[in-house]
Amino acid sequence: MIELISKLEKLSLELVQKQDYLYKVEVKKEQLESLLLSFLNEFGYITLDSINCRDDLEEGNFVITYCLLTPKRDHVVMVQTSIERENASLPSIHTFWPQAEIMEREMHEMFGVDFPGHPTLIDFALEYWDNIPPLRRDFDTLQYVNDMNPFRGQRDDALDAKVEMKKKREAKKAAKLKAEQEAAAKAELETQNNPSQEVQNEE
Amino acid sequence: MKNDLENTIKIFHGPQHPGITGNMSVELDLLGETIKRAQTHVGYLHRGFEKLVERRTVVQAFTIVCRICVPEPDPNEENFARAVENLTGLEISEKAKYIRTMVLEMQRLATMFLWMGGQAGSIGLGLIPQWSVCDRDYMLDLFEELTGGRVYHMYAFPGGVRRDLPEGFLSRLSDLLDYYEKRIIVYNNTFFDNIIFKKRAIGVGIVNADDVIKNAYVGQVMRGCGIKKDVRKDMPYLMYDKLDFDIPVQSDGDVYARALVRRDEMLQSIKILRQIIKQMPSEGDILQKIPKHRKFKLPADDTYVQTESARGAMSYYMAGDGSEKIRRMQVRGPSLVHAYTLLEKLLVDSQLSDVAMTMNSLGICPPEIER
Amino acid sequence: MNSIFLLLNLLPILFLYQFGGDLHVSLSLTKEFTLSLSQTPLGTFFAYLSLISFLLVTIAQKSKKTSFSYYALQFLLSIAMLAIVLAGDFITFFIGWEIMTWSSYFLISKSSDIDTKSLQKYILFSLASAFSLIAGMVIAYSFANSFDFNVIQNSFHTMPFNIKVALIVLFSLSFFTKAGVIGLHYWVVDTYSKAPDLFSSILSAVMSKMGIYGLFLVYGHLVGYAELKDMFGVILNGTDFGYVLGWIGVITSIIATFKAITQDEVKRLLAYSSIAQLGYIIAVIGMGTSFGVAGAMYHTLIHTIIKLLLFINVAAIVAQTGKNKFSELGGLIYRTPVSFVMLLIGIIALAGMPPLGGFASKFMLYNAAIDSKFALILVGMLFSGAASFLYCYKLVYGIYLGHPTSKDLETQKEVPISYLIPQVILALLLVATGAFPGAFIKVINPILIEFSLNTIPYTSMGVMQSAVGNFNGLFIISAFVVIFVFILLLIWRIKSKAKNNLNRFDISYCGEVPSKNTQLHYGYGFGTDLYRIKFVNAILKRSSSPFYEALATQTKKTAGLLSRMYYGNIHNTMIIILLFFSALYFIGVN
Amino acid sequence: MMESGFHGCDLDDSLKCKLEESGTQNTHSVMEKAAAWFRSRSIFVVAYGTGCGAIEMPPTFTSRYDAERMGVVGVATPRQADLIILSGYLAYKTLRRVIRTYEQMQKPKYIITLGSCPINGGMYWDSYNTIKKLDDYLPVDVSVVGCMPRPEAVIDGFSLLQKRIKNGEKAGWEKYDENLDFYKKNQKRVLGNHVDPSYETDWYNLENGSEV
Amino acid sequence: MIFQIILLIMLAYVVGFIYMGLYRNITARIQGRYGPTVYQTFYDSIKLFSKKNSVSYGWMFYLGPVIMATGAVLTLILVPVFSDSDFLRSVTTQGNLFLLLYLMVLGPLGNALAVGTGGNPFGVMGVVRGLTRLIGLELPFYIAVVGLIIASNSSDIVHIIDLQKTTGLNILVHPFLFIAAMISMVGFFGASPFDIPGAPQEVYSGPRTEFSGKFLALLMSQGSIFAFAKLVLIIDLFLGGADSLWMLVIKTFAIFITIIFIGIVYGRYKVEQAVDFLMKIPTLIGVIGLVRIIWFG
Repeated sequence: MIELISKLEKLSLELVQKQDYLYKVEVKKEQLESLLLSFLNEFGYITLDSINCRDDLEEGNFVITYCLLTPKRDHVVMVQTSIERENASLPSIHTFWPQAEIMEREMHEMFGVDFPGHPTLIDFALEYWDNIPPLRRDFDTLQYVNDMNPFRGQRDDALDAKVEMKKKREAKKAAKLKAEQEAAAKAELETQNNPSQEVQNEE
Repeated sequence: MKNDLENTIKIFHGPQHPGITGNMSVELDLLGETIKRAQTHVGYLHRGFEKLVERRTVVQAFTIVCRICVPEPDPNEENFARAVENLTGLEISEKAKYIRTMVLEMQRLATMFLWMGGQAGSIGLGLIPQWSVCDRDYMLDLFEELTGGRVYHMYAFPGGVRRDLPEGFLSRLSDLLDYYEKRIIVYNNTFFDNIIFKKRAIGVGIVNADDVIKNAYVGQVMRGCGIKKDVRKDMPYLMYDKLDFDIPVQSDGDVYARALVRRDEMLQSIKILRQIIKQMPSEGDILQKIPKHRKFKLPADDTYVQTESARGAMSYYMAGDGSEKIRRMQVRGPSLVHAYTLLEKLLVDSQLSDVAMTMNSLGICPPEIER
Repeated sequence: MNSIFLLLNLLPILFLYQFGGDLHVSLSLTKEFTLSLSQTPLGTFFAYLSLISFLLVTIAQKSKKTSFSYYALQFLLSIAMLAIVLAGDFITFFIGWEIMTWSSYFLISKSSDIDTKSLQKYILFSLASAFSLIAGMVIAYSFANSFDFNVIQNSFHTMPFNIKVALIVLFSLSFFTKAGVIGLHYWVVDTYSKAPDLFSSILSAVMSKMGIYGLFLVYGHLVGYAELKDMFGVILNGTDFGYVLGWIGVITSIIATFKAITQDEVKRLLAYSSIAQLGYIIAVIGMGTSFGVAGAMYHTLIHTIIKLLLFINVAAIVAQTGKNKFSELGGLIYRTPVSFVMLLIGIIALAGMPPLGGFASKFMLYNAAIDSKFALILVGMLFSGAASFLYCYKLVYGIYLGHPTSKDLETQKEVPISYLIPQVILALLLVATGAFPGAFIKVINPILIEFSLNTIPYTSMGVMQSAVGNFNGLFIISAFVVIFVFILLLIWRIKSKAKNNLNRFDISYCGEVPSKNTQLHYGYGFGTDLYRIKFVNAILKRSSSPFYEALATQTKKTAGLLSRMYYGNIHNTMIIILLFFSALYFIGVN
Repeated sequence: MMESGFHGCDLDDSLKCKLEESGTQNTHSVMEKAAAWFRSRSIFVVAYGTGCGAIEMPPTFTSRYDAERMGVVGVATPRQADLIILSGYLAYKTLRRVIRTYEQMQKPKYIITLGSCPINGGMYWDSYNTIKKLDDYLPVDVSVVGCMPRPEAVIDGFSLLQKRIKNGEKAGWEKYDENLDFYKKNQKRVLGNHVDPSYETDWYNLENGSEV
Repeated sequence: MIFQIILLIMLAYVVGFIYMGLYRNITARIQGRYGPTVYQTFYDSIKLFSKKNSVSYGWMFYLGPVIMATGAVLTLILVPVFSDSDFLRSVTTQGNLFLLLYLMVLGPLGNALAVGTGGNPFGVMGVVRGLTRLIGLELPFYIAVVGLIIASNSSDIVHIIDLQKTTGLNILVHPFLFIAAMISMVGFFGASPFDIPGAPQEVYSGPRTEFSGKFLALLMSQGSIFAFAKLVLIIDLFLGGADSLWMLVIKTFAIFITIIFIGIVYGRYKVEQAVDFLMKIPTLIGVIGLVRIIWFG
């Protein structure tokens, strides 16, 4: 691990330990491909476990995370980069890791990230999708759903949940109040009766 | 003059097909019954979990993450809970850890029984599914007792588990394990040693050990090739570093090797469960002190957690943004690479009869591919 | 033109019908050479068989544009065959044989897709066959001092044993080549598949039968089955000779059957099937029992009918669509329904299914094997029959069933009527032989007497009698029809409404929907699975072509001077060869 | 257990009325009654696990709960089947295949849905890729609620369906035939113009033609 | 005679369906569940007959199942059911064992035409699998039948039955042939490990993929009739036939239950493995029996 830190320092990159088995290094987009290649060829991180994408709408960029493993598989290194949201594009790494093909295909579909040189940027999970990519955060799923799928109408004897909850709460409150009152009354009664009891006891 | 490849016929293996695992399809180009090209199609189960999770708080999301993979929900719950714990810095008690480990191992056993049914059913051995699905049901009964749900448990809550163990649960679990040990001998005779299963499975779907490491194949695919790796040993979580168990491996890398690995893993799971029953602390909080109204605030940070599911390592990437909502949660199940990179490669030049068997032995679960 | 040659083809039939019976004509050229025709029951049977086949093929040729020379050659061929089967001596026989070879050679060369290699193959094997025949003739002459069949027959038993064997082997080789026994079948497939489509039917149905006629002539007539038995001894209930021949036939049949299944070209499949069916005949022809001869005769008849029917059918489809591969055809059933039904009848008979005539002949063959107790040979024959279901189904599926593989197949029309007429006649013949299997026994019995064998008991037209059980063809076919109609009516009456005009793409396809471009026709892949079966793979992997190609290269290498002939003009080569052997012949004679 | 009584359609009032009328008996003759009895005793289920509910299908059909004793048995292809179990939410991609499968089944045919999702969207009510009300697109005979419904509940659903078949109540496929326009309109609304195949039914072509 | 034939068909129909029901029931019991009633297959077939629709791809598709049923019924009436009575003797003597061998394949081939007309690639794959399997399946059966024919010097089944009264049952006299024939029979009944053509996990339903409603019902009915005919054929050939209804039921059931027990514990071979197996072990056993008959018999 120390080796890796020193190697990364030469590239003026910092390796941060996040958890026991989790390390993270942030890198600029331009450096990404060469860094991934050196992870693969020099540092021995030959397994690409996953490519994750996060949409930071507020900052206006996508955060892409490549999770890499050594053959020992005893820790994960996340290589993180951020790219512009507009016309997002990344170099395709499917030639180095065949499994990246499907991960990139998914990212293309879900976020609209383009991968020049990728052979099969076809449909992954969706079919005939013509809206903005669904996992972008500016895609409003509620709006879309309401447009496509109306809610089921109520039954005639259906009750409004809010009103019922309110009623229930009030009833509860009333019951509580009543119980309190009763308790108070009882207490009063008891206090009234107590003397007699005491009296009786005394007797 | 047309050549062999141009004269193939095209058929779909799924989604409406008895030989498919779940709701997915494989598009096959066949010459005779020899597959010349295979292409996986998913998306029949796509619900957009990652979008749904973004619109929910941690507690709301907790109820739906288990639905990401239907046959084995618990690794998902575990991953989710651990990711939230990592982000918020929650520490859970030892008893909760033991219970979670126990639930994970119980789930592993249940999934293995279901897999055994599927694997035997894929070669037309109708007896085994009838038995093994029934045997799995006894485990589901215990789950029901423990969590209230047969299939979806919603049990491993961030910060611990949702409920304490019922009285006498561990002894009932112990009884069931006795029963399972007896049953596994029966399955060994009828299924794993079945001459026809051997004939069909040996030498089919051979995975190259060199590809395994680079292409991130996990689980029994990896261990069937003789690579002794397991998240439970390599990056131990919960109580696994305190438990004594082996990682079973086989060297052939074919369907039969993977089946044997699974059988041995079942025995290992029973071994682990027995240790847990012995070591389970009687005292301890099952749920750590968590924020009021369970309003978890996730910091603007990200994390990556891995759990060994019954089919291989399952990873979650989770990021918060300082609010109650989850900024991003990405699921990377073992099936994604298996169903695409591996399956499309394995099926080429194999026969139509091998498709169902190969898919079953890879442990492909479509809902976790597309979420 | 067609009608002229139709009449011309009718003439020999009428002639035979009018003057036939006991025809004996001889024309003495010199003291030694006499050309003679002498009619035997065997010859009469083959004469009618070939002449009627020619007539039917000529009918089918009406709608196909055919040149005068083609017709003339075909007529010449028919006359040559007539000469062969009516020949009373080897000279006439050989002349007929040569005319047959050459006229068929020129007919094959008229095909558009013939290549020189196939032509060379054909003529070389034909010539080899002829040389072997000549050698046999010469040896026989040197002992009998005559070419006359009867003289040779009478003097045969006086010959030394090794000469007898040599004669039998030489003649057998010659006729095996014509019939296409495995190992000598190298020319058959290419020639059958590349010859003009209608002429393939003649090649398969009639010309290969000349080989069978030759075998009958030698085994039954010249040598005699009794002599064969004396010469080679007895195994089980049959002769050693028959046992060897039986295995040759069965192996031929099994290998050719499996080869047929894996073919993509329709006519190649039929060619292999032809070899396989002739294998059956050869398997029983040497048994020397009445059932052996009867089975061989019966199968000769049925195979001629079937192969004429199938080849004419295929020729019509090829002419109509211009396609001749299973991977390019398909889905024609509702476009050409009559052709489909005809082919269906053909393959039912080819598979040997009751209630058509195919079963009757198969039954005879099996009886022959049972009669001689050749159990394993019988099992082999049955096994080959079971495997032949696959190519029968491939034939009908690849052309008529399944999905059309291209757009123009969807708009095809029914084939011209002139193709259908002979097919209908032949199909009716198949039905008739199925219903009245016993009728043919009457034709066979005179031949059996000619071979001095026991006759087969004849009870009635409908019943096929044999030593180990009999079957009533008339009963079977009528029971079949009655039950069929009964069940059909029952189903018809059930009110479950059948949607008849369902779209061809409306199939259960796992929830997906096939598009017009989705390839769904299984024609090409059909039978490729057989390669994975070890036993079948061992058969299919082997081929005789490497042997013959190696032989050819060796010949080219060693015979430096002679090899030039193979490269040069084929006709010159042939003339040289012919001259060379005629010279040899005259040397031999003198 | 919940019978399908909802037909809340926001689209066409005239169609809505027709839908609500259905549900009456329509067997009269003895033969039909006998046929209905046999139909109820033998139900072939097409093998199609459309959603998570499929995980409870193996227990239902295997030895612990054994649906075969009621005559319910699985078959491979829609042609042979009487019943399709839609086990859970339906993604649009699946809905296309389910409609296709349903149309390939032979009448009489029935639909059982499992779980809450086909009724109102369930947990995935705000998912962009699943439908909410299945009965807008296909006629549902019996809905079994729960997430997942237990095998006992599924078997209860079978027995309810058997009862309804035996009584000769008007089944979903008859509604589908009568209100084809309604269903096709809804299908077209969510699936767009990509409803395969064009040769099976002419609605799409007709409407496309009129739109252009 | 017509009356007798109809009686026989009805008997075969009922017994066949009850056997098929028993097959499912016994299988279920072994699998540890209650299973359907014995009449379940009967219910299924009536239900399918009463379907309101059934698809058809044209007349050949319509005729295919009819040809198949015809083949089954024709097989049935040509197999002597009772050994001593005159029941249908006059009919069964019209055929012989060779005819039956071919008639048994006639039906499936007729149906294959219908499958091809439907054009479903799964169906055609199923047919090709079936025909390929047939190559292997027929071989041991042929050997057994040929052995019996040669041993009893007749291809007449009635004669073979009668002969067993003097020489003893063929199962004892020719045990090798019986084993070979029995292994084939497992395949003819579509039991594992030879249930390759209709393997649902592989070819979707095989030849039956497109059949629905009354066509499927007809196929099921003929299947049960055919199953009965095959059972009767086996007991005729090897168990000396049956002289009463009870003997018929007992003997056929004995064969039937053997087939069930073999089928239930095995998975499914691939087609090439099945043919390889059938060409090795059962064929070898059969050849031993055959050689025994020819050379030492």
